[in-house]
Amino acid sequence: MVDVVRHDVVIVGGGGAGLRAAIAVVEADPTASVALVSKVYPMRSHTVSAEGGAAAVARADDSLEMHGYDTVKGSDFLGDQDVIQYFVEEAPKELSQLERWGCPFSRNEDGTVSTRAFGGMTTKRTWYATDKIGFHMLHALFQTSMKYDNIVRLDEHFVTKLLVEDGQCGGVAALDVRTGEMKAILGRSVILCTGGGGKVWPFTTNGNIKTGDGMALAYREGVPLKDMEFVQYHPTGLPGTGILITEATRGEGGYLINSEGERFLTTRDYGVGTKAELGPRDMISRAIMLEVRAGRGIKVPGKVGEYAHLDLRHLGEEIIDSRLPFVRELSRTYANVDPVHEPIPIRPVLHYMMGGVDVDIDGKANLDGLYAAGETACVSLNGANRLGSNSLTECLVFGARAGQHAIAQSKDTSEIAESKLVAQADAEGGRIADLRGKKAGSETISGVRETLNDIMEEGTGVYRDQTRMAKAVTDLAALRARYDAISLSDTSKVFNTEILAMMELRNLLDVAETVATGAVNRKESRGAHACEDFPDRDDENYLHHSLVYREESGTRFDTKPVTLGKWEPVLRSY
Amino acid sequence: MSELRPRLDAMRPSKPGSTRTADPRPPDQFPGKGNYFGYIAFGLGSSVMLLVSMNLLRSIWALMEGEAAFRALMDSFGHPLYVLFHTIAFAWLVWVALRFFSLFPKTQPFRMGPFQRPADGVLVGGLYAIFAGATVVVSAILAGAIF
Amino acid sequence: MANQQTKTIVVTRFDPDVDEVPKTQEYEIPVEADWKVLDALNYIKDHVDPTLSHRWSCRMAVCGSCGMNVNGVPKLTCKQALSDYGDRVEVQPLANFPVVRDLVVEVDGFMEKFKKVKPWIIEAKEAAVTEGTNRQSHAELMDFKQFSMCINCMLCYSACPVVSNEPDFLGPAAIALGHRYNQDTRDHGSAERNEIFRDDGGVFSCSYANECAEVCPKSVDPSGGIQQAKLNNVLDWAQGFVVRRGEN
Amino acid sequence: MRTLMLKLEPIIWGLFGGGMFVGSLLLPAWLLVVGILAPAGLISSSAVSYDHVYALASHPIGRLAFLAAIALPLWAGAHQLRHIFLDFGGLHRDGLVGGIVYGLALVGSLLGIVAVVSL
Ligand SMILES: Cc1cc2nc3c(=O)[nH]c(=O)nc-3n(C[C@H](O)[C@H](O)[C@H](O)COP(=O)(O)OP(=O)(O)OC[C@H]3O[C@@H](n4cnc5c(N)ncnc54)[C@H](O)[C@@H]3O)c2cc1C
Ligand code: SF4
Ligand code: F3S
Ligand code: FES
Repeated sequence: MVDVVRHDVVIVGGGGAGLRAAIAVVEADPTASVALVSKVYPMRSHTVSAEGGAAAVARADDSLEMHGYDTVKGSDFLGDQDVIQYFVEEAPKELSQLERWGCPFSRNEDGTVSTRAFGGMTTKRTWYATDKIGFHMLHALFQTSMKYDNIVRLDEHFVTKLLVEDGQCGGVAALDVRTGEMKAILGRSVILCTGGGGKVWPFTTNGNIKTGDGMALAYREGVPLKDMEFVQYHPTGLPGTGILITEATRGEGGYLINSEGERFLTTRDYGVGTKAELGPRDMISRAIMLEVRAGRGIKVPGKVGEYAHLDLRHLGEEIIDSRLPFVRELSRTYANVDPVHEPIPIRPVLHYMMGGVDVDIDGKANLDGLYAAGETACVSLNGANRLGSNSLTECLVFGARAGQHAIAQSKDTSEIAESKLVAQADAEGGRIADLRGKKAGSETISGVRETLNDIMEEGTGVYRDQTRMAKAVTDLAALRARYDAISLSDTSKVFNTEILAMMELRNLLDVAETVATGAVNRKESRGAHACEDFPDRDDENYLHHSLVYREESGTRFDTKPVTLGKWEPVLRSY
Repeated sequence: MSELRPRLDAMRPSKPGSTRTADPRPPDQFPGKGNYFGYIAFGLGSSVMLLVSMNLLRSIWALMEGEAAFRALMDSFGHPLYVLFHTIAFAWLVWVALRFFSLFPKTQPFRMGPFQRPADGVLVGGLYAIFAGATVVVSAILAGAIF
Repeated sequence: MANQQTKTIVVTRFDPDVDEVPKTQEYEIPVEADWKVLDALNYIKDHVDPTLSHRWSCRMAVCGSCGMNVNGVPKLTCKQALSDYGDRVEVQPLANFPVVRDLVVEVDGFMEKFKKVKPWIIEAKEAAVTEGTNRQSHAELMDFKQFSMCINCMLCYSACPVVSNEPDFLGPAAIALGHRYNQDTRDHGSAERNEIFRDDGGVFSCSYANECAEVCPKSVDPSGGIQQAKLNNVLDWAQGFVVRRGEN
Repeated sequence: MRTLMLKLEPIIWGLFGGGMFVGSLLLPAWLLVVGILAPAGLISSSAVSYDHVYALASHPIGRLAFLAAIALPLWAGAHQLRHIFLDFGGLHRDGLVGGIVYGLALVGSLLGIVAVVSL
């Protein structure tokens, strides 16, 4: 029989969203007990890698209205305006709270928090801590969470299944990585904060743990995923590794140049207008791809392909060291380039998933007892394209709100038959035990993963077209058969990472399927979804969210209206 | 160097972990390799300091007992073994001093009152200068050149 | 490939279900010029031996998962270039930690020490969020910024000779973290923390071996922080003679 | 013993720090003149004569300097010795080792005081 633990709220994920939610629960109800389940120690979560900053109105020359409109416009009018309104109002409070919890923000002369310019934002509203905001935010939250004894951490526990009975989610089944045993972690409500799934693609800024687990968990229980076709390519990743060079480099005044040494965003029309390097990410990524296509990419022999240059030399050593020290460290270590003296090679790499578990403004999913927040959720703040530095704030704002609502709701749910939930976890434990060292066919995990990456790079890249997207859908279906033919070799129970990789790969396949399905069903170009055969936005037919459901027979596609408000859709140009 | 093995409970959680673990190894290069060597030599250097101070105490004690005792002690310092010891001790202590100075700046707060901590190089340079100055002046005084 | 090179990676293996004590296993693999040590491990895991267990995630030297001893020295394997070594490279789990499996070490002991220093802002009085942010000058920020850069990779614990011999020693990263909060103008908990610092296994257990600073991949300089904390404790203690603690 | 040592750590560490400073600034000169140059006959023999050294040591500043040069390095040495013992696995006898080395430093310091006072 599996071990059973009981808490009021179960939070899956110890990144920015998960930690914020956990603190929100115990602050709303100091007697509540929270299980914080994470497949890695919370400070290893990928929030740690965020560099640039977090957005909230702070300056006198800024307003909530402006932040709101920038976000709406950035989303290509696919963001829900009620959500955006709430977001911009809460953002300054949440970041102030973070400051009070000790986050070492960079400061102005007068001791107030300093802000910097970011892509698609009309004024300086991105709060930063040199170029390591995610690291400082995560550590500040994690350390603050230690203050509360009723936040019970279950570190290195891998959630493999949501426990759902009678249409209500009552906990999760999690594999204790250390012992290889399954646990039933029961709670009146569950909040998924498992981050994005960048590992679906080959070149990504995302770390190894970003495998879209929460999305897949919800999807497999019949909860729809929303707007999955919208994935953000960050214009400036290092070729090869995909390691991110933050947008703050451009916020501080860096240039993008092509092989002819030309600042192409100012000399050619890519729709970013006078914003130049500070245009939104989708447009700049496309501009770089077009430069490369036009033969103005910088070529090197070997696997890296063509790229553009990010030039920071004119900023000088002092600015680089005081504002962008991590960028210098990363460029030196991973690209052998010192940005003080040489331009940094960069290419668009996959960065962020705008889509995710379909939730309402309270973070509630379409299944009783289930909530989601952070990158794994789609509360429709980001629409078709996220503005850089909005997502960390999103983790705080909606992490807190999901936490508050989850604990409030957990008081008036009906009791679910515990034995049924435990039985499910037990069955799940059996399934995993059978998987250990299972011999099936001649496939390997890495082989299937590489094919998956290739399919998605080809079908859902910066530029897409109907044929390639449709091919991705069929290829993915075929790949499932290969997944079933994977043979495993590790028979140990203790810290069996092969089993984890196997389950993560399944999640990646599920997520990929929803991305490709969403993509073929959107015959227009909007935000990050750039269809070459439908180059224009089509508000008449496609001003709606996409939903993808998993059903017995396969995937089912559906749509949902966008919540508009005071801003009517207009042509998006800068 | 009898007990090189570390205590086997290094970094053990208060409750034993849920699965059996292998015992921790001591730091792989301790004590002879890499920077550890300098650390150990520095530590032993202080013991040299301790011996030298005890000799200094003997000298003052002899001074207190009178001229004959003092002379006898000074004469014994002329023994080749003593000279060897004093030469080694001198070299060792100079090295200890230099290492001590280079490790000193970062032990100080970044700000002292309204002042910013000087750059490490400046502090270390200053300490070297004081060291050289003190050694020269004290030697000169002892040798009767000044006082 | 023309300039394809091979190296032998000697990896510590330990499976508690089978092995009494850790053993080593050698893998001869093709390597590329720009590889980090972690790339070699991942190559082994993906293409040679999927039973190898090691932790990693960000591969950009910021999550702190991938610390191991490489040729005897604690390193972040995702940051350490493989080309810095010869044809044989030995990868072991971090020293001074119990080994869970292969290259995976026990982290919970560290987490306990980490929590002991109360690594959160202790406010004199709780202020409402509506009061906005605190003010803090750049100079005040710099008083602790360096010590807030720790990624909890535990390399310093693997290097410190005191950690091996004093099980209660809080250790470099935890003390540097406590000192970080003591130095933060927003915090008012230094009296509480200094009491912990003066206790058994606190700051005075450190003998300034300085190896923690040598191996730290993020230039946190825990050893400097610890000595500063000692100094603060001496002052705090001396003050305690004059004014018995309580006010402040 | 160990509990007492823990209580006194701040003072001991202060003495240790002072000892490192005094030891590095004063002892090398003493070694150089008295231990090397004088026996080698490189300086005039009157320099380390009873009268000269007595004159130096009995001057108020001299008394203080000699006391510092005797007592503080003793504490520095004692402290480091104790830590070396700890580094090689001596936690279980830390109280004993500490008692001996610090006891030594204490006795030495007291004798030093007696010496400089009664000069
Ligand atoms: C390189 C990079 C730079 C970025 N820079 C910025 C920026 O400057 N500004 C900005 O606003 N945004 C930025 N972002 C985006 C932002 O960092 C992320 O969207 C955000 O951190 C996501 O946080 P999260 O809490 O949702 O997820 P994560 O931080 O990814 O946390 C996920 C958590 O879920 C856990 N988990 C996952 N699966 C499971 C499972 N199956 N079982 C148990 N636990 C599980 C993980 O262990 C982890 O704790 C950046 C992103 C990247 C990759
Ligand atoms: S102080 Fe440095 S070595 Fe130690 S855990 Fe922190 S980052 Fe790692
Ligand atoms: S290595 Fe250890 S002894 Fe102190 S200076 Fe660092 S903690
Ligand atoms: S993998 Fe994150 S620090 Fe190395």
